[in-house]
Amino acid sequence: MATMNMIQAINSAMDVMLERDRGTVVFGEDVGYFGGVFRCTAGLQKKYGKERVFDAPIAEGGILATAIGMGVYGLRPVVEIQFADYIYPAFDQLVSEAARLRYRSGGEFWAPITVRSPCGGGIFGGQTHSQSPEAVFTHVCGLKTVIPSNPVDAKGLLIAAIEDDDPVVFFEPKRIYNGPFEGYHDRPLVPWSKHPLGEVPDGYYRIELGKAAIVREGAAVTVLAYGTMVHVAQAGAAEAGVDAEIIDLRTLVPLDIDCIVASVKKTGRCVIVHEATKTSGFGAELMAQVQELCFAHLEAPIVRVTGWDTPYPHAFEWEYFPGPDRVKRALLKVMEG
Amino acid sequence: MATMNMIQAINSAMDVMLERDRGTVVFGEDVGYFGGVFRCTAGLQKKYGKERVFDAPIAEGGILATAIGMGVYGLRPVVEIQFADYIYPAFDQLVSEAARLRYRSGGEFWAPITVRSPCGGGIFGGQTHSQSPEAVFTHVCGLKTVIPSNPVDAKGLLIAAIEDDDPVVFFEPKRIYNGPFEGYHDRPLVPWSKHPLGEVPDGYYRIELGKAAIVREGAAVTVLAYGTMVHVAQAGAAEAGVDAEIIDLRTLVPLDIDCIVASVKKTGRCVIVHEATKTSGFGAELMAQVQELCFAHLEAPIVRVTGWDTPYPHAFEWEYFPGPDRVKRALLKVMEG
Amino acid sequence: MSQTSALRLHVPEPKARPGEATDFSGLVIPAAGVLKRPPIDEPDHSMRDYAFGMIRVLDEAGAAVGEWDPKLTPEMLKAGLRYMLTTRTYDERMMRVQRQGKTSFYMKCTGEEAVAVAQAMALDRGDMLFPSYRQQGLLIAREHSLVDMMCQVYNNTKDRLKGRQLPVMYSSKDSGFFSISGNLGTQFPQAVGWAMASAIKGDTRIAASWVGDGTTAEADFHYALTFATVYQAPVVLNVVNNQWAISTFQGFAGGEQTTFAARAIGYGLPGLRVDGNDFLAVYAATKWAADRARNNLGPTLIELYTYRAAPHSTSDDPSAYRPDDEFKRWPLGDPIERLKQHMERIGIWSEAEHTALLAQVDDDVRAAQKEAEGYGTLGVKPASAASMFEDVYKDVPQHLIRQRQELGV
Amino acid sequence: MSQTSALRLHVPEPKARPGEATDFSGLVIPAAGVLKRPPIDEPDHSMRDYAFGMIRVLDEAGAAVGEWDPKLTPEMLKAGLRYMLTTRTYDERMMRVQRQGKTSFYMKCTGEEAVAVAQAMALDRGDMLFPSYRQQGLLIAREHSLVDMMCQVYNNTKDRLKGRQLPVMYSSKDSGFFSISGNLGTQFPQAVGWAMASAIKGDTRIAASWVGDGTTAEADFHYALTFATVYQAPVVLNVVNNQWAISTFQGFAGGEQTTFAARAIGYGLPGLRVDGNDFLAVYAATKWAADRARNNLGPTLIELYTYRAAPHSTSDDPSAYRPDDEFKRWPLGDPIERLKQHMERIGIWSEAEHTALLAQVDDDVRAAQKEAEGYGTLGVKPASAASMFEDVYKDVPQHLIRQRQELGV
Ligand SMILES: Cc1ncc(C[n+]2csc(CCOP(=O)(O)OP(=O)(O)O)c2C)c(N)n1
Ligand SMILES: Cc1ncc(C[n+]2csc(CCOP(=O)(O)OP(=O)(O)O)c2C)c(N)n1
Ligand SMILES: [Mg+2]
Ligand SMILES: [Mg+2]
Repeated sequence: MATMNMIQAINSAMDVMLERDRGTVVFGEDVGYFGGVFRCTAGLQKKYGKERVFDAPIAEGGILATAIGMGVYGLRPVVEIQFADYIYPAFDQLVSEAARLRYRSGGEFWAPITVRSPCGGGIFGGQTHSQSPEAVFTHVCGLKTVIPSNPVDAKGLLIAAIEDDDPVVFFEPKRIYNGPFEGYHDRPLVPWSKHPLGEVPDGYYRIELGKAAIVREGAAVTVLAYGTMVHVAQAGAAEAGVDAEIIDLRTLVPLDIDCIVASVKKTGRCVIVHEATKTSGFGAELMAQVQELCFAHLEAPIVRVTGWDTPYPHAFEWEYFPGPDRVKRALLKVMEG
Repeated sequence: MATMNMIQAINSAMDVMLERDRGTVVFGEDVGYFGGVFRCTAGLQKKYGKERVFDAPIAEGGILATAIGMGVYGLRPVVEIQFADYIYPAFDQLVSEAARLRYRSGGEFWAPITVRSPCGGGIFGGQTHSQSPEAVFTHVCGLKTVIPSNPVDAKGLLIAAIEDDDPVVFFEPKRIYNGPFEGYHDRPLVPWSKHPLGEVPDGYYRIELGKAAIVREGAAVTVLAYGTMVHVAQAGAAEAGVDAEIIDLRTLVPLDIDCIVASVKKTGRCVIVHEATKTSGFGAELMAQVQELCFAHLEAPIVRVTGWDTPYPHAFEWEYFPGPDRVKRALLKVMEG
Repeated sequence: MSQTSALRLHVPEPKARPGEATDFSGLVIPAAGVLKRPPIDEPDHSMRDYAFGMIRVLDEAGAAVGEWDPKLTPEMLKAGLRYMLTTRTYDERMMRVQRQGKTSFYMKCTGEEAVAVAQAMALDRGDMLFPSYRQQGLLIAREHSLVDMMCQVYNNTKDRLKGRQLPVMYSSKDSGFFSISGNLGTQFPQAVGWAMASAIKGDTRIAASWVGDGTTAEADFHYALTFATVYQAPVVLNVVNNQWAISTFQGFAGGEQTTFAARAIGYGLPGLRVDGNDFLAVYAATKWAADRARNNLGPTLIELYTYRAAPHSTSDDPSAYRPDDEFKRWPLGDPIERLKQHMERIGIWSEAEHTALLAQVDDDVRAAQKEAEGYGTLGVKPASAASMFEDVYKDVPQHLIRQRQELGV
Repeated sequence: MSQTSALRLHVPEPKARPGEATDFSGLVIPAAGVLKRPPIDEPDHSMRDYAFGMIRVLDEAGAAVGEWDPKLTPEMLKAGLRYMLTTRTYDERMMRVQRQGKTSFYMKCTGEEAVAVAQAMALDRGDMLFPSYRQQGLLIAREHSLVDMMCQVYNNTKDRLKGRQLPVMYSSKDSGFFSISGNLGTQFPQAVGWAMASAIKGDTRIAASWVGDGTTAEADFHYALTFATVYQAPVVLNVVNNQWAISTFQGFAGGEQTTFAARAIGYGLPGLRVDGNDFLAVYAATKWAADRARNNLGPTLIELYTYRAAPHSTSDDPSAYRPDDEFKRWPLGDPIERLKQHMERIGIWSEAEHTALLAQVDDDVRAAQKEAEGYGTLGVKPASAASMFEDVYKDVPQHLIRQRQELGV
């Protein structure tokens, strides 16, 4: 057991898998010698050699394509897309190829790749270093989408993703790399070393994909969140003084719908929180499924708290970010309704 | 007034705009000399010259990028992506560039481009000539997304799209190019010439983006559909013998939410139909908005009828296609609930 | 020097349109045998001329001339001829069954048979092939079962792809033939990744991939060449320049200004331009590139200069955009005729043997068809509709189980 | 030839890592003045050598030699020097204000000033520029207001981009400077489209665009070259090879195997490799390419060979991946020093004048900073938060009005 922040936990997951499985390879822009712009791969090239951990040309589509080829060969490539905002050049290879290969080949070929990418705002990254594009991947059958909210999960989920025989998109909310961020940008950041979920086992362990975690039990209202918003939701619930049951989805596809349904049937109310833009965000799908499966139990309309349907403006970062105050207001509204 | 199928109506819209506005240019793969694999641009090169209507390299990303540059210059490019399945290589230019240019330049630069692309299945196209990717575009702020369901709308909406100063993605359900398809693949196709909406004005007219059309008034349940599914919904409602109010959305973003809300408040029930895969499809957003705005009026859970969360398999096309029988069953279920 | 006139857009134009007679006189076809065959470790920068010349072995009289003559055994020549004939016969038959409504779609490679057949023969059986949809000859030269290929075309009960793919989108792990994508070009950089993996593992197998002239404009072409050169991947990258991409001639991919083999120069790779209708030249160039890759000397780009004699697909009518007889007047002729002429000239083949072979190939294809149709044609489903929900993921997730139940299968 | 050993992956390695001394002896730097200056209508195929040589005008002693000497007037040389010095001074000051917390981010172009400044001067004022984030010199050479640039960096009340963009992502329609994207390379084919539009309209204006060495690996680079060659677009496409892309050296973009100018050959374009720290060579090559484009003779690719002396950005620490003193040992020197040396040599400049200019430039930048800071630094918002919902679309749609109301602004 060691104290790790999310960067270290993610690094440790790759370290463990590079050690356990000769087929694991890690590559991407600046991930080799330098160890990644967020340092997630620091030290790995030195430890495992530059044939297994290496830098790549600045071509996200080429990174994905070659990863697919390596996956077909039998390796387990773990690639980094430097920012989620830059995953779009790789979209075709992900959607048309990685996601469809097993299906179209009748099960003969597949690409067990893991695509890691830092997502989300709150670091003054402006409109091209702050995006949360997870929803579009959840629309693509054949892909799995994972977003951890803390170091323990990050490591266990990343190991499970690397071992998974399907392509997994693994988004890392960069705002919580160093500590759980509750949305109070004017307060000092508490590091993960001061948080119980910063206690991370050293060796191998997995957290199964497709399983949500109830981070706070409650009876009054169900809050669905993932990534940074898990922490913001907790702060918002505290501010509202509402006995919220807060669910960290962890995996968006496949979704742990049973956990969600059980909770909403218990509470009768639901708030969904994400940082991504609202229209056709993953909140829409969550809302749809909840109303499909819990209609008779709902006592108030479900409410979404999301990023606005605009790019993420540099100077208005905190007006854009869906912080605890907005969560609080949503909770109070749902409790009234 | 002339009788036109959708191909002719779309052709006519471009013809009208090429005539009216010297800035209109049309290009894409096979659209020049040959007139497009679906013949939507037939005759236009001959009429307007190959500097304004021309073939393009097979590079969807390059087509979009050059169209943006032309738009910045002051032209109004109308580009064709041969199949919606092949729009992904252009995704980055659409999402990161076309959609954000006006915003990031403080309103100084913009790209008034129209991206036409045939979408949807039902023509034995297999998994790479049948996709309906509209949902991912609706998640991208800065883009408008349009899907017509008949020749009159197709022409009027396309003219409005070309004249629009924002980038518009214009999907053409190829299954209804020649006639309204109600989903009975074993019955002969009725051509547009036998349908009132096949009567199309010859010259210039526009149908405003963002306005839905009520194609059938009804009191029992609201059906939200677009493209091919407008016809399938009508057939399904007839089969169910339910007094459905059927709304053809026509534009997904911006959405005519007022029209939807008024209808659902009246009927108290709602079925959403689309051909795209279910999870995070546009049906999720529709369902979310309806439950947000009509919660107290809903008498039964909203039901989605959609494509399955699988690729579109060639031999199982009709098991995949959400046909009138599935709509019927959804309607009956909603009426019960 | 200042502005002299208004700018104008250049829009490429092919040599001829329907009703016109293509003038091929401007086409420079270098004589056979003139290019030297460099050692496989020749540095790319001393090979730039190969991108602009043309490797040709068979001369007009059918003689094999020059250093690139691969000196194949009679057995290999006969096998090559047989595979090419089988490919052409197979194509004709499948085109016909599509016209009969027994399947929805088909694509021929007529006139381009030497490309896939000679290349398959020049590669090792363990090498991995990442083809486009027009290299059915690879499967045939690897003696993949015709019946199995047909079952895919028919989407019938024995279709190993479970009816999911459009006809001709074959896939066979056994035959080292990667699943064909409907999306152009995506396989090109995947092949590079596969080759990189082989190198990472210290294996000996190499990869090969094919795109058309039109497809070179896609991003994936650039990714493939970039990653191939950066990591010196053991891969043979082929551009089949058959002059057309549906209705657009190769000028719309840049072919008006230079050759496709020249692209290699920009990445520091050898680029070989090869007479794609010359079986011996195709074999020799491919073998050279494969040996180079196999010896850790890096990737090669090969442009195979040929002509798409067939329509693009059964959905296409070329008479709308090019002269009908252009193929017949194509200066590089027919690859089958040219190999036959050569074999006759060196005395290992006769008209009688050819007639017999044709008959035998025809029988083989007919027999295969008969067997395949015994397993059904399009509409006779390959599996239950439940299979539609399989293989999206390795294990069927809960939401797909629910959807399957909703469909009631 | 058969397999001799196991395959292995080649992974590029720069000449030196931290703590080592870079050995530049392998770097071939051709002498200044040796290349001829071809007429602007020279066909690309007779210009292939320009992709492998290097256009250089200034020799080691500061003399302008050879046919490429653009013979600029003393006024132009002085203006060039002033713009370069302004750029460097501006960069240093903005870097410092970032360190002071007055903004979030900054990127310098130190060591590369000749590229943007000479190129802006060689182009016409009406030509449209599609830059990357490291061509601030274009704006400065077009005499765009320093205050306006700084207001963008500060995201203050006068920021014309309304606080939406990361610092340095300038945009100015007035200065013919296209909005910088955070996404690498996207502007390259957009510039080609703009140039095509100019040709479609029969206008006289051309476009120019810039990408870094690392960015050449992106799809957009390939799209740009393909569309440029196919339509012979009037555009000047520039690769600023400053040897580094954040922590990866240019070998990871293919620079180990050949030059970036060589890419042009594969598309049938002239590719000019230019000493990017030689103001006169950069000017001359750009003028040649611009004249060519303006006369309907098509596009040109220029590789500007230089060195990124600065860290990638304020978020970067290069000492973690390259020797700290590499820039000082860079064989092509400092573009400012080299132009100064030349001007002194031809007798139009003196140390005293230089000192005075430096002081004046420093005053200008300080004055601009003072004024700009008067409009606020990061945190002093450029507009009300309501502006966040504007310009997503031309007109604010209903759903954004509702969201604005929800935010309560
Ligand atoms: C990404 C993508 N864009 C467009 C298409 C449609 N399409 C199918 S084949 C084809 C032409 C390809 O031409 P070429 O690469 O020369 O290959 P050939 O057909 O000549 O063998 C096009 C445009 C596609 N399948 N995929
Ligand atoms: C599409 C995309 N991928 C990755 C990045 C992250 N990134 C920003 S700058 C940079 C390096 C670019 O290097 P180069 O093109 O050589 O330009 P230079 O910084 O040297 O001027 C990278 C990888 C990005 N901005 N956009
Ligand atoms: Mg072709
Ligand atoms: Mg660089």
